[in-house]
Parts: sequence; structure tokens; C-alpha cells
Amino acid sequence: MELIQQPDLSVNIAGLELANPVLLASGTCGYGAEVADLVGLSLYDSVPGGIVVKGISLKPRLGNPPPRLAETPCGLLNSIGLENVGVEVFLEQKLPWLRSVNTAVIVNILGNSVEEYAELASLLNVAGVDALEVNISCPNVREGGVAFGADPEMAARVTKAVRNASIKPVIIKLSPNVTDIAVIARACEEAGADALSLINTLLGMAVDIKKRRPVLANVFGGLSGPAVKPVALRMVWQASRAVNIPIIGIGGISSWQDAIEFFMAGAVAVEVGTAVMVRPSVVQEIVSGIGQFMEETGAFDVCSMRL
Amino acid sequence: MELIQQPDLSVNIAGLELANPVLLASGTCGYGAEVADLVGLSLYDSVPGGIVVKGISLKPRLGNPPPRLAETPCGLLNSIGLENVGVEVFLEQKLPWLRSVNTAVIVNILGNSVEEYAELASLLNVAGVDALEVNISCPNVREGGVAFGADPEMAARVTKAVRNASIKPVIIKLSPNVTDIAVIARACEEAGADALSLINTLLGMAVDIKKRRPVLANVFGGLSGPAVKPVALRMVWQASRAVNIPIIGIGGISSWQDAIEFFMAGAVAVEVGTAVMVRPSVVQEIVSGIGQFMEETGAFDVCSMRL
Amino acid sequence: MSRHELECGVIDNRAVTRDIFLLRLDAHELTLQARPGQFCMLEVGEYAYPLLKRPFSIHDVPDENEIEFIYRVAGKGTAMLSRKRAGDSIRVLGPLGNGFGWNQSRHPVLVGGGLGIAPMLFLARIISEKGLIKPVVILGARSSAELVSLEAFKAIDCRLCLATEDGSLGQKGFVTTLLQEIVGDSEADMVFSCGPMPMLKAVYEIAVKASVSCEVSLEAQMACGIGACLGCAVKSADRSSGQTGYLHVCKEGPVFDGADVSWN
Amino acid sequence: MSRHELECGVIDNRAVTRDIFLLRLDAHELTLQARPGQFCMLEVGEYAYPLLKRPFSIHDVPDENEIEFIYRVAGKGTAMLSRKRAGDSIRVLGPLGNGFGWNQSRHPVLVGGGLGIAPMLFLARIISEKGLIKPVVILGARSSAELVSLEAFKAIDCRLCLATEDGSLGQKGFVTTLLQEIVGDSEADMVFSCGPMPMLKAVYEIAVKASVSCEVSLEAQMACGIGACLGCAVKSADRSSGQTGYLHVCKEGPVFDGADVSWN
Ligand SMILES: Cc1cc2nc3c(=O)[nH]c(=O)nc-3n(C[C@H](O)[C@H](O)[C@H](O)COP(=O)(O)OP(=O)(O)OC[C@H]3O[C@@H](n4cnc5c(N)ncnc54)[C@H](O)[C@@H]3O)c2cc1C
Ligand SMILES: Cc1cc2nc3c(=O)[nH]c(=O)nc-3n(C[C@H](O)[C@H](O)[C@H](O)COP(=O)(O)OP(=O)(O)OC[C@H]3O[C@@H](n4cnc5c(N)ncnc54)[C@H](O)[C@@H]3O)c2cc1C
Ligand SMILES: Cc1cc2nc3c(=O)[nH]c(=O)nc-3n(C[C@H](O)[C@H](O)[C@H](O)COP(=O)(O)O)c2cc1C
Ligand SMILES: Cc1cc2nc3c(=O)[nH]c(=O)nc-3n(C[C@H](O)[C@H](O)[C@H](O)COP(=O)(O)O)c2cc1C
Ligand code: FES
Ligand code: FES
Repeated sequence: MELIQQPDLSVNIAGLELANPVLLASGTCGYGAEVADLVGLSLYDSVPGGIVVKGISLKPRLGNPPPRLAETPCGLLNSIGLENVGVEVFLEQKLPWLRSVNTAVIVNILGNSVEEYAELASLLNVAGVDALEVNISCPNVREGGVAFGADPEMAARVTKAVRNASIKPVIIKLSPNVTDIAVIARACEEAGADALSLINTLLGMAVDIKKRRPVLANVFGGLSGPAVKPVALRMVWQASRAVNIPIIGIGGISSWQDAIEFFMAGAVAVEVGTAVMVRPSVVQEIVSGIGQFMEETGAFDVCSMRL
Repeated sequence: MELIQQPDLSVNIAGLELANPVLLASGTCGYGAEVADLVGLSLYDSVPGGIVVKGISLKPRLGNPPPRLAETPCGLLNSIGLENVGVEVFLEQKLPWLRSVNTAVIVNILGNSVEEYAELASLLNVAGVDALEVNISCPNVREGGVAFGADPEMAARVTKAVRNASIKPVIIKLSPNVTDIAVIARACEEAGADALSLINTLLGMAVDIKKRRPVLANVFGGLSGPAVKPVALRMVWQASRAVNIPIIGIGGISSWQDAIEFFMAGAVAVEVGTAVMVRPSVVQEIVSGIGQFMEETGAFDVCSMRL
Repeated sequence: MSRHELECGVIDNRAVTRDIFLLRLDAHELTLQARPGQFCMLEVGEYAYPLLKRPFSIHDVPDENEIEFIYRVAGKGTAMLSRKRAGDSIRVLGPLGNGFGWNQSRHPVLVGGGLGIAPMLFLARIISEKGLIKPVVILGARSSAELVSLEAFKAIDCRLCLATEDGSLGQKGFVTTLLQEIVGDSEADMVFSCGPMPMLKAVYEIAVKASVSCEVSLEAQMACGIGACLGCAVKSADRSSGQTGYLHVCKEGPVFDGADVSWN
Repeated sequence: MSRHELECGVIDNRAVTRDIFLLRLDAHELTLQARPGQFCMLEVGEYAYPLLKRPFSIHDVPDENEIEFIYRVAGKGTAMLSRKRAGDSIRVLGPLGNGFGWNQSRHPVLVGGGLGIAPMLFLARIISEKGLIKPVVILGARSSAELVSLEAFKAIDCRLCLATEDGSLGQKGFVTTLLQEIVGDSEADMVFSCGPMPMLKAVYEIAVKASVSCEVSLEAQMACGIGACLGCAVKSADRSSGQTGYLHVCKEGPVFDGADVSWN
């Protein structure tokens, strides 16, 4: 009888302990309760290793006018515009439930200024928040948002401010809408980021030729889903070779094979967004598939798969 | 009886006369002869309004080692690496056939330096070449290529050099792998570009998880096909609002509806690449569909469709 | 809330008019949970093309094993759906949304226009079978061919009133004309409606005038169908000064009190 | 060169083993043009998913109306293809590529391994029917079940030699063992082969040793299939110092003189 070592799916990202490397991506799983039954979030043994909640701002936001969604070939354009309940309501009404669930809770934050990011970070120095993901890359809000993620200096300033204000691991979420992802990645690393996650959505648009207007009321939206996977993989490859901090891969992941591609490209964990919305059960499939692949190939942990 | 005015499909792009606004994109139709029977290139009444031939360099190029192709969801990654016969052989062996065909001939050029671009342009000041498309955006060659397209100053230098060396209309083909397409577009306009075409491919990659290596021997490749259409449309929208010169839209166009989306976003002509390779008959469908749509909606020319 | 993500076998999928299809799925897990006015998200192709599941109202739950949908081939996705055959299977997420508040009404009037007929069959059945009430059911369409599932409606104990734009069946004209009459001279206490926005608006206005409350089932482009993405927003009426200025069709709806909806 | 882009009706598409299917298409426009060793690009899904057509060797042209393909379900695309049924239609681009130079040989030996059997049936048929020559046909596979289309081969006037890795039919072992023997003691003047690269390499080496020329049919990932994209490059042998160091499978091939191919 052969002794088969069970692969270890757990990862530790700068102090953020994950039972497995599959996270629910921000904006595609609400505040968790919306999807709990379908993805397997529960008191014990949750399926995903963690959840990144919908981007939270200081004040509640109404979001953009509809239409907010457009389907594209193997992709989805959204212009939600960061509709959210605001940090106060989040702490009072959403976090208690999240605390009750056995999974890592990562709070995605978005400010209109460096100061707002810092203020959000300090308000979230509370039990039950396991890490922050700093959204410097949302294409759907006018002030802040993408501007921070497109400029290495601004990205560094936000990173520094959040790093100073927070007692949690700080993950900076990068925008793919840049000429050189490595430059931004290094700027964030030098400014003290504990980890990077990428990619956020690619800026895109669609036109309704019958109504003779852009499909989205906001004109532009963020492209996600399988269509963007090749771009995301390339950026994860580039970023993971540019910095020494851990990288969380995001973008179009819809199967365990996709997740393995990201691990091989240099990610130590992945977030799954669009695919979870369309097929919630995919989370279980991805987690199981990664474990099985690791067992079959003798990989003892996620990092060891990197090419 | 109603008098129905036939819509006018012809466009004039800075002196480049096109019978209709549908061009075959560079690199996806060889030097024309390869696809002639299937897309309808002929002595009289060719189906496409023009053909942009495979990127030509001063010296012949072998291109990148295989594998050079990877299919992705609704997309294609290629790392051909500008395999081409070189300008000399092009002029001797390929151009004569192209001259015999009744369609506009646009030569896509790629140099390793500003000087090479200029030299190529002057070598192509010959009868039968109707315009130049300057590829400052190919992600598949190390020297030159994308570097020129990612930097407004370099883009301007190339544009100026080609503009000075050429007696033909000069179209600059832009890379989508940039933070702000409007900045590059304006730089090219100011440097004397007659028109812009966009987008070239998005830089991407894929991993072969069984073989444990990138699918493409070149690691990175250019993403094309329907997957990139939303990004292309957005950039055409942005560029056409940033400059006053005509814009040729490219990226994922696979139907006449897609073409109309680009006209509405601000393009005056389109190039069709990946879709032609997969379904050559699509060219006829797109040309006819545009005409019918214009007739039904009373558009008297392509430009009038712009939103 | 008990919803499921399932592979359901296709029992039958057939054209009832040129472009309207009736789909019958084997889905006993869903039938017990389903309430009238709820919908399901159906995977119409192979993942990931088209990427999104499509939302369809539950048309009927004729028995504990079967769930029915009626749909028009409107685009690429529904065209792909129409090619599914008995023996194929379809991935389904449901039942989703809130459903109609039928049990608050003693004299309900149901108004379905076009494919808005879809949720009315199940609603009429439940009102009649569970509520032991005989509802008024007003159905309208362009022509008689599009007045689908008439036999099924006739088998339910309800008062059926029909209108067609071309007069090929029932009254010539719109459902709103019928509604006007019925609301005027009956004890109607609630209107439940589904159909195109202009029709819903007219229905709502008639109800308001008659001081009858009115629930409408709305549509919006959806991605998740479960309240996770906030994509399916529609503007809410000013008076509903809740947390946001938007309603989310998949979760707070698809059925809304007409008074909460912005009709402009 | 006369090639077409067509919608072809599916006559039949059935499993001949667990994962190998025989597809019969109604395509009289193609049958007259087709030469053995050529291939077609088949659209296996709905455009644009999967995006690319898939290349398949022409397995047989039994009469002027029908063209046959034999394929293994290898991934997503072939899985979708396997779900096509009689009455469906498939978009086809073909016939493409150069084909085997069979008419330069008087004593041809055909060697097909695994799904490399695919082009050999049509090649054997044409050599026998048009060339009036009785070819030697060596076929090999893992087991007897995978020695597909044997009945069709038997109906052709050829000398059939079989090998299976598990010995379930013909000689136990590889086609190369059979080829070794046959090339050794026959007047074989040309070998035509299709199969996995390691097999082709071994076949080529045997042929070289016996001073017999050898044509091999290669595979590569393809996008256009018509020489337009230059995607299907494979390394050429050093000695072929033509314009480039690459051969393009779809256009200069898929059949190459083994001497032109880089075997490392
Ligand atoms: C709650 C709800 C219940 C519905 N019930 C029914 C029903 O019972 N019968 C029926 O025929 N139709 C119903 N619809 C509309 C149905 O979902 C659309 O007709 C269908 O999604 C069109 O898909 P397509 O791919 O054929 O069209 P396409 O135009 O190709 O679709 C493109 C995109 O638009 C979306 N879309 C297009 N039209 C609509 C629409 N009206 N509402 C929402 N999304 C749309 C699709 O989801 C897709 O993402 C319902 C919609 C909603 C929101
Ligand atoms: C000239 C030629 C003739 C062929 N003839 C046959 C035949 O007669 N019977 C048969 O079963 N197979 C044949 N093949 C291989 C067949 O094309 C692939 O098995 C098929 O494309 C796999 O598609 P998939 O979507 O199922 O696999 P996937 O792995 O999902 O395909 C992913 C991508 O890889 C490509 N691909 C995968 N494997 C191959 C391969 N071996 N060659 C080229 N592209 C590949 C596909 O086109 C697709 O773009 C031939 C290939 C070539 C080049
Ligand atoms: C509807 C929607 C809402 C999103 N909201 C947020 C958000 O609030 N904050 C954020 O950082 N990213 C947000 N994203 C981006 C995703 O987290 C993810 O980065 C992106 O969708 C790519 O991953 P995917 O292809 O798996 O969806 C959103 C994406 C979608 C589709
Ligand atoms: C196989 C291939 C080769 C290409 N070669 C060139 C080239 O030589 N020069 C160039 O400017 N663009 C080249 N392109 C980019 C296309 O011209 C086009 O910009 C891009 O593919 C997007 O359009 P599409 O989605 O319609 O294919 C190539 C694209 C492909 C797929
Ligand atoms: S469709 Fe996602 S919230 Fe309604
Ligand atoms: S597949 Fe395009 S050149 Fe061969």
C-alpha cells in the first residue's frame, strides 16, 4: 500500500489564513448571505477559503443608473458603480453574520481620497475582518477609483495610508487598464502592501444598435468573465515576477483547470467572480479539483505549482 | 411609389478611397491570394473594401517558434511574431497580384527603429499601394513593436518619420495595452497621422497545465476575437472623441451588427480579422448587412451613424 | 428560502407558435418550493457561451414533478434553448424572487399581456386550488395564436377574459380596456400584472384610479438572479425613501407594489 | 485549388467505440475535389464558442455525395461535435491542404496508427480504384476496438496488416514492427503515414534506412486552415534551406516529405 500524502490546500497570505485558496471575488457575492446556501458558506467547513465582500465606502452609495449589465461574448460588462450600504451599516448589519461563518472575511474598500481609504481602514480594525482588499481599480466611479490604480505614485500613496491605518493584512487590488502592471505592482510593494490581487475588470463598452445608444447608462463598464482570462493570467505572470509579495489571481476563472493555470502563472490563491454568479456550485468543483490535481501530481502545496 | 435612396457605402479616409468600409485585418488574410476565393477578392467588384496585408518588415522574418496559437473563450492568442517575406519579396512577388485585384491595398509595416519605419515607407511609395498602416502595436516582437505604441513620444516620432517619408495616406495602428488611449491618439494626430486604426491585440497568455508550461512558446501572445470587442469599442469611442482624424475600428467584429456598433462608437471603417479566418464568408455578410441596416434606418453614409 | 442549482431533464420542448415555445422540465426539487411570480435562471447553452443564465417566469407547476416555462425566441440565448430536446438536460437555478402576494387578496384580477401571460397560469392555479378563490384572468396578445396555454387556463376555475389586438380572439384591443371595465364594476381588491412596461404602467394607473392595489412583475437584465451582483436595478418611486433609489428585480422583485416603481 | 465554405447536413454521427465517432456529411460539392490526405475545418459549436473550427482528415469519400470523418472526443470541441445528430448541419471549410503524393508510387505502403488511421481509408481507396494498385495497409491501435473502419478497409483491394498493443487483433505490438518486416522484404517504394509524432518519427527512420521515401501527415494547432494566419508552423529540417525555418501544416502540408521535417 502506498502512502499518499494529502495535499495541503491551506495558504497563509501575510498572516491571512485560508483553509483553501479559493475566494469569492468582491461584488459578485454580495455580503455573503446572498449566496451562502448556494456556494456553501456555513458555520463549519465552508466551501470557499474566504469571501471578499462587495466594495464598501464611507458613505452608502446608490450606484449607477440602469442598465448596469451587458452580456458580451464569454464576458460580462457591469457598471454597478459600487452601490453599497456604507461602512457603518456594514459593521452593524453585515459583519455579524459574516463572523458567524467559518471562512476568512476580506473587506474590499473604496475611497474618494487617500484620507477616505485610511479612514475606512481604521474603521475596519475590528474582530471578524481578516484582511482588507483595497480597490484602487474600479472603473465605475468617477472620483478616485481607476485613477488611483492607473498611476504608480497614487497607488503607493493609497497603499501607504491604508498600511499605516490598518492592523490587518492589506491586499491591493490592481487595475488591468494600465500600460505596465509591473510598475504599479512594485510601487505597491514598496509602499508596504502585504499582497496584491489582480485583475479587476477591463474597461469596455457595448452599443445597443436598435436604441442607438450605449447599452450601459454609464457608457463604460467593467469587463469580467472567461473572455478576460488570458489578460489576467499574463498580468499575474508579470506581477508575480516583479514583486516578492503574494499574488491573488482573479479574472475569468470558471473551473479548477483555470485556477491551476493561475497557480502556475504565479498566484498563491484565486478569486472567482462572474463564474460564481452564473454557477454557484462551481466553487465546490474548483476546490475539489485543485485538491485532486495536487494529489495526482504530487504537489504538496499551492505555491509549489508555480512554473 | 417611394423613392428609396441607396445608401452610400463608400468612404474616403484622408484620400484612401474605399468602395465599402469593411477591410480585411492585417495578419489574418496573408497577402490576399491565400483567401481570395473565399472572401471574394477579384478583378472586378471585390467584396471587401480593402485588404491590409500581413505586417511587412525590411528583412524577411522567420517568426516565433511554435506553438503559436492558443484558443481561449471566444478568443484567440497568437504569437506569430511577424513572420513575413520582407519588403523586397513583397514588392516583387505579392504586390503584382494585389494590384490586379479591385480593392484598396493597405500595407501594414513594422520596423525595429524609427529609421526602419521611414525606410519601409519610402520603399512603398509605389503604384498599387493605396495606404500604409503603421503597426506600432504588435505585442509579438521584442525590439520595437509594442514599445512604440505604449509611449506617446515614441508613437509621435514614428508617425512623423513615416508621414515625411510617404506619399500615401498614413494610418497609425494603436495598441490597446495602454493606460490612456486618448493620449496616444492625440500624439499621433499631432505628429501628422492621417487616420488611426485600433485595436491591435491585447497582450495575454495561457498555461498548459498538463505540460506545465505556457501554451505559446513565446509565453505571451496577442488576444483577438469576440472576447476583445468590448475593450475595442470602448477605445474607439475614446479615441474618436480625442482626435479629429478618422478612426478605423478593429477588434472582435464578427457580424454586421458588430460593425454598426463600431460605426456608432465613432469608427468610419472597420477591419475584420479573426472572424474572417474562421468564417471567410462573413465578409460578404457584413458588407450586405451594413448596407441593409443603412437603408432601413435611412443613414446616407457610414459617418452619419455615429452617436 | 430554499433554492437549488440543478441539472433538470427536458421532458418536452416544443413550439406552440412560430416563435413561442413551451418547455417542460423534470424538477421535483423545485416544484414544492415554487410560488407564483417566481422565476428560474436557465442555462441555455454550454458554459461559457452564452455566459449568463436567462431568467424565465415559472409558467406552471402541473404536478409535483414538473415545472413549465413558456418563452419567446428573442435572441441568441432563447434560440439555443429552443434547440434542446427531450432527454437533454438544462442547468437551472431556482426558484428565485419573491412572487405575487396573492393571499392578501379576496377578489384578485390577473392581467397578462404578451409573454406576460407566463406567470399568470401558475398564479391562477394556486389562487384557485390553494386560495379556493375564482380569480378574474385577463389575457391579451397581438393575435389569437399568441394567446398561449388557453386550454390550461380553461381547465382552471377562473373567469377568463381575452383580448387580441387584431380581434382574432376575444375583444379587439388591449387588456387595459377589459381591466377598466372589470375594475369598474366588480369588487376587485388587487390587480396582479405582468407584461411590457407600457402595459404595466397603464394597468397600474387604472388600478390607482380605482383605488385598488396593484402588483407588477418587472424585467431587467440579470447576471446572478440571487441579489449578489446588484445588476438588475430599476428606479424606485420617489416616495419609497428606503436605503436606495433602486429596486433589485431578482431579489426584492420581480414582483413589486406598483406604488414603489418609478414609472417615468 | 477549389475549396468551399459550406453548410453540410449530417447524415449520421455515431460512436464506433466509447470515444471515437464516425461522422457522415452530405457534401457533394466537396467530394469531387477531395484528395486523400486533405482535411476539412469543421465548426463544432455555435460561432463564437468554441471560436475556431477544428481540422479533421477526410476519412473516406464513399460516393459522390458523402464525405466521412472519424474522430476521437479529445476535448470540448469534439465533445460538442459528438452531440450533432442527423438533420443538424455543420459548417465546413474544405477540402484543404496538399494530400499524399500517392501517384508517384508504384508500391505504396500505408501506415496509420491510432486516429492516424483516418486518412488511410480514403488513400487506400483511391490508390486501389484510381491507381489500380494494391497497396499494403498497416494499421495499428491500442486494442482491436480502436482499429476502426476495418470492414471498409476489407472491402478495398489492399493487403491489410494489423497490430494492436494488447494483441487483441493482428500482431501484438506496434505498426513499426510490421513496417520493418514489410519494407525489408518487399518492393515498397514509398511509405505514407499518419499518427502520433513518436510513431511518425520511427516510421520515417525505418523508411530512411530502407532508402524508401516517406510522406507523413502532421498535426498542428490551426486557426484558419488556409495559409492566412501562419499559426500552424512546425520546424523544418535544416537541410530544407528554403525561405523560412518553418513549415505551415495547413498549406504546405499536412503531408510532408519526412526529410523536410525537423524530428527533434
Ligand atoms: C424575471 C424575468 C422573467 C422573465 N420571464 C420570461 C418568460 O416567462 N418568458 C419569456 O419569453 N421571457 C421571459 N423573460 C425575458 C427573457 O429572460 C429574455 O427574453 C431572454 O433572456 C432573452 O435572451 P436571448 O439570449 O434570447 O436574447 P438576447 O437579446 O440575445 O439576450 C442578450 C442579453 O439580454 C438579456 N435580455 C434580453 N432581453 C431581456 C429581457 N426582456 N429581460 C431580461 N433580460 C433580457 C439576456 O439575458 C442576455 O443577457 C423574463 C425576464 C425576467 C427578468
Ligand atoms: C490536419 C489535421 C487533421 C486531423 N485529423 C483528425 C482526425 O481525422 N480525427 C481526429 O480525431 N483528430 C484529428 N485531428 C486532431 C483534431 O483536430 C483535434 O483532436 C481536435 O481539434 C481537438 O479539439 P477539441 O476541442 O476536442 O480539443 P481541445 O483540447 O478542447 O482543443 C483546444 C484547442 O486545441 C486544438 N487542438 C487540440 N488538439 C489538437 C490536435 N491534435 N491537432 C490540432 N489541433 C488540436 C483545437 O483545435 C482547439 O483549438 C487532426 C488535426 C489536424 C491538424
Ligand atoms: C457585478 C460585479 C461587481 C463587482 N464589484 C466589485 C467591487 O465592488 N470591488 C472590486 O474590487 N471588484 C469588483 N468587481 C470585480 C471582481 O471582483 C473581479 O475582479 C472581476 O470581475 C474579474 O473576475 P471574474 O472574471 O472572475 O469575474 C465586480 C465584478 C462584477 C462582475
Ligand atoms: C494571427 C494573427 C496575426 C496578426 N498579424 C498582425 C500583423 O502582422 N500586423 C498587425 O498590425 N496586426 C496583426 N494582427 C492583429 C489584427 O490585425 C487585429 O488588429 C486583431 O486581431 C484584432 O482584430 P480581430 O479581433 O478582428 O482579429 C494579427 C492578428 C492575428 C489573429
Ligand atoms: S441579477 Fe444579480 S442582483 Fe439581481
Ligand atoms: S492555420 Fe492559419 S496558416 Fe495554417
